[in-house]
Amino acid sequence: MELLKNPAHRAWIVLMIATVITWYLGEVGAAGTTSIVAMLVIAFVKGRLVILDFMELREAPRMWRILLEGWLILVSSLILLAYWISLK
Amino acid sequence: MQFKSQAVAKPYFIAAIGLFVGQILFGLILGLQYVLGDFLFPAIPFNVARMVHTNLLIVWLLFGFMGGAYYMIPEESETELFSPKLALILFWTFLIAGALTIVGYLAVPYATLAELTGNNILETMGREFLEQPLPTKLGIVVVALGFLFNITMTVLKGKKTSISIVLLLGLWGLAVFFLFSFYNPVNVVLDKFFWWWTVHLWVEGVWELILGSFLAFVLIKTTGVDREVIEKWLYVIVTLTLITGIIGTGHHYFWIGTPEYWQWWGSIFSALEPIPFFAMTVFAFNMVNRRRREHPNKAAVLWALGTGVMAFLGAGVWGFLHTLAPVNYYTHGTQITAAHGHMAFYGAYAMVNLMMISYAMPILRGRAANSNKSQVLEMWSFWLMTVAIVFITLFLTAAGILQVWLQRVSDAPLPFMVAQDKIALFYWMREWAGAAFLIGLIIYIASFFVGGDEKEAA
Amino acid sequence: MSGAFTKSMARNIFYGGTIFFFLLFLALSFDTHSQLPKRDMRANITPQIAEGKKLWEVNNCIGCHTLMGEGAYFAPELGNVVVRYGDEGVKAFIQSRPKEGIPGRRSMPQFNFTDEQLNAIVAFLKHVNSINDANWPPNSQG
Amino acid sequence: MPEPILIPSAEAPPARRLPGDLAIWFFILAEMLAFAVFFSAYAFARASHVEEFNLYQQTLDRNLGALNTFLLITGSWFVVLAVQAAHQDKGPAIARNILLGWLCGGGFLVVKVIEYSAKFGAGISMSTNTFYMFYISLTFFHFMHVILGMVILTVLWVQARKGVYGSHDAHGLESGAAYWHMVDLLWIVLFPLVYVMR
Repeated sequence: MELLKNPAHRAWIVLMIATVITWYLGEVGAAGTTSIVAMLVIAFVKGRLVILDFMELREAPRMWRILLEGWLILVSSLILLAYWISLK
Repeated sequence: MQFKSQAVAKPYFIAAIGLFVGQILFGLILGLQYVLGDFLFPAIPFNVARMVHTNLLIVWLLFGFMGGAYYMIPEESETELFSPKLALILFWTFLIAGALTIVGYLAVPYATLAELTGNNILETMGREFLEQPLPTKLGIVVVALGFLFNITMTVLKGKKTSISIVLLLGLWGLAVFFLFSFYNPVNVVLDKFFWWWTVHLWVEGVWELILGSFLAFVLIKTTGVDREVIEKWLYVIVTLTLITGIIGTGHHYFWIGTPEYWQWWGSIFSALEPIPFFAMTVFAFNMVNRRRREHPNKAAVLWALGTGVMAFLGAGVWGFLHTLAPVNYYTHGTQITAAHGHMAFYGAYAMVNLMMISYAMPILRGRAANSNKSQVLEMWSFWLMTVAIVFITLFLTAAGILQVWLQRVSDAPLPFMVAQDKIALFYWMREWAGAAFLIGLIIYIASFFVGGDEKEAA
Repeated sequence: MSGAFTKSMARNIFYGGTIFFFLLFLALSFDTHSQLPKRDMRANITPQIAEGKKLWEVNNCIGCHTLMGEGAYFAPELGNVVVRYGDEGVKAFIQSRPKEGIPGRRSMPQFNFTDEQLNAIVAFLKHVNSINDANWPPNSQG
Repeated sequence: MPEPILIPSAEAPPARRLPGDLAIWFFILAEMLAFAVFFSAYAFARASHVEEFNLYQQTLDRNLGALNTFLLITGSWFVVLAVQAAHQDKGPAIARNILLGWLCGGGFLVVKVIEYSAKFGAGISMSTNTFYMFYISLTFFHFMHVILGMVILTVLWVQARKGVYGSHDAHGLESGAAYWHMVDLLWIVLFPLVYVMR
């Protein structure tokens, strides 16, 4: 598994699998709290991989890593909040 | 003064201050008319006084921009101005055209003025801020083109610094977007749509490039911070300005017949418009803190910091207060808008011009900076005018909130004039704050005549 | 904070970003223009309405009033004035302004309009009222 | 002051470094902020139009959306490989990978145009309803970013062909790559939000 030593390759494989899962959830018509949380978690994991392994911020100054990951957390939480309101 | 031709800036600055005084006097008349409705009626009805007030504002700011550019460009380009003579000819042309226009507003009824000046050939008059008769509008175009030619040629033959390039882009944009003032279709929605291409894309677009460029220039001169550092931050700030401000035009497209999606686009992008102003404030304070020299002109530095803070408060914070569509639905076209307009124009554009004048005038008069006594007086005027505008804004905001409450939100909405009578107290307080502003302005002018010979030219 | 920060990169982003957002603005404006005919009632514009708009302009009405919320804030909103007072009410109001104003009150000048001009102004104001402006103002008081 | 207790390492850890130019990161942050506000606006607008959003979301083509996710992720991956190739001075691989990334972007545009033509052909516009307003606004805003990203990739490709980038200097390449990854990142949030989540 020489290929998997490159973080970019690993990230690509995980991103692909994650996309299939999201697409599959859509195909089976998943709806409601569990599927919303699941999809947000998947999106969060994917976004984080892009930030750390594609943008190569893993070894960047902490401030920038926090800014970008913070963006991801902020956006996911706001979306979650809005969906939570809509379920009430 | 490094170049002889920079001297042409002087008459521009003097004219700017003179017209500024006129603007404030008419502002006080308007303020009084708000509470004593028949004051000067029918000799100077409100609409005429307002036209004079706003048009003088625009013209003195333009004089300031031109003067600033004539002062700055030779120094930046390290060469004499392409044609100082052209600059002087254009100065008198613009001043006389401006004066005639104001006389026209005051001397004859507006409809007669329109008739006399050929409004029937091309109908462009009678729209807010663009009330100028056709010959004046054409005159503005001619002056602007002559001015741009002069400035551009100077830059082309000399050094092309980032500061000059940003200034040139701002000035060319100013001229280009003014052309929309000649487009006045019968369809009132289209009319308003493109009217904003002049008005919004000026004050929330290209004028901010001029503002940023002036600020960067004065900061380089007074702080001694590396040009490279200041210029790259200038680029970052003007980028932020334009990426938020251009689509931000949408905040004017909520209720004038344009599609509803503008409520989202306009709200989202204009909500981001405070960011560049905030960046500008941080930038100004940062550069002053990192200064490598103590410039003798403390007053100019004060104006530079002041314009950052006040532009952020006036344009950024007060703009944001009513820019989101659900809020704007209730506040649109009330005193809230007036409050925002006063602080934003003063904070961003009046102050940046005063900053440039404060920096350049002593040098044009043969000294690095004014005497201590004169600077103290100037700083007093800074605080008096700035505090006065803060209070004008606060009183108008209070009036606006009450107006919105009584006339728009209430279960039994009151008629416009009934609501106005109920908030008259705030208009009185605004007028007193306006009087304080005038005192500040008088002190400002006085500072030019106080002991100026203590320091030698640098 | 590390990382290089060059002026040339900042400049390129300035140009690129500006062009990008201006193009986006043009695209939105283009879409707006395709939607406007459904909202601005341009098909109903008659020469009389055009005449009314001209009178509105050459008498600088916007120097005191607002129209769809834009203008001066010294006098009432007129985009919906025909709802408030009716056609005849608007005409009667304009005609009855005293030449010397009303003592102590905000006063509107007497413009000495002919009947034809008054009809044109009312036609224009009715046209403005018919424009789909997303339900603004919130109530008839403007 | 006492010496901080550190585990001594054989060599000093590499200094933390931000790839690319600081200016591009400011721009990226500004853009991401605009999208963050747009995403939240979508989510909160949906909260007051749940049925409308759920109904019209069904009319979107999830397959094309997922295909586009594949394309952008793969495009991003190629550009990462280009940056890695630059750091290892593998000249030809730089330009080749940029080109492959560019082609993925092109594929995205083609798929998107197919999707749009079906929607516009059905007479749907930004004024149809709130859901379509957001669908078109968000995806079109993103669409333009893909185009801008491809313009940047074009410049990078030309430069790479000239042999500008290598271990001595990958500054411009890294800056452009960071922007391209942002386009990818935004779509990763946009796709589930607009196409799938309900």
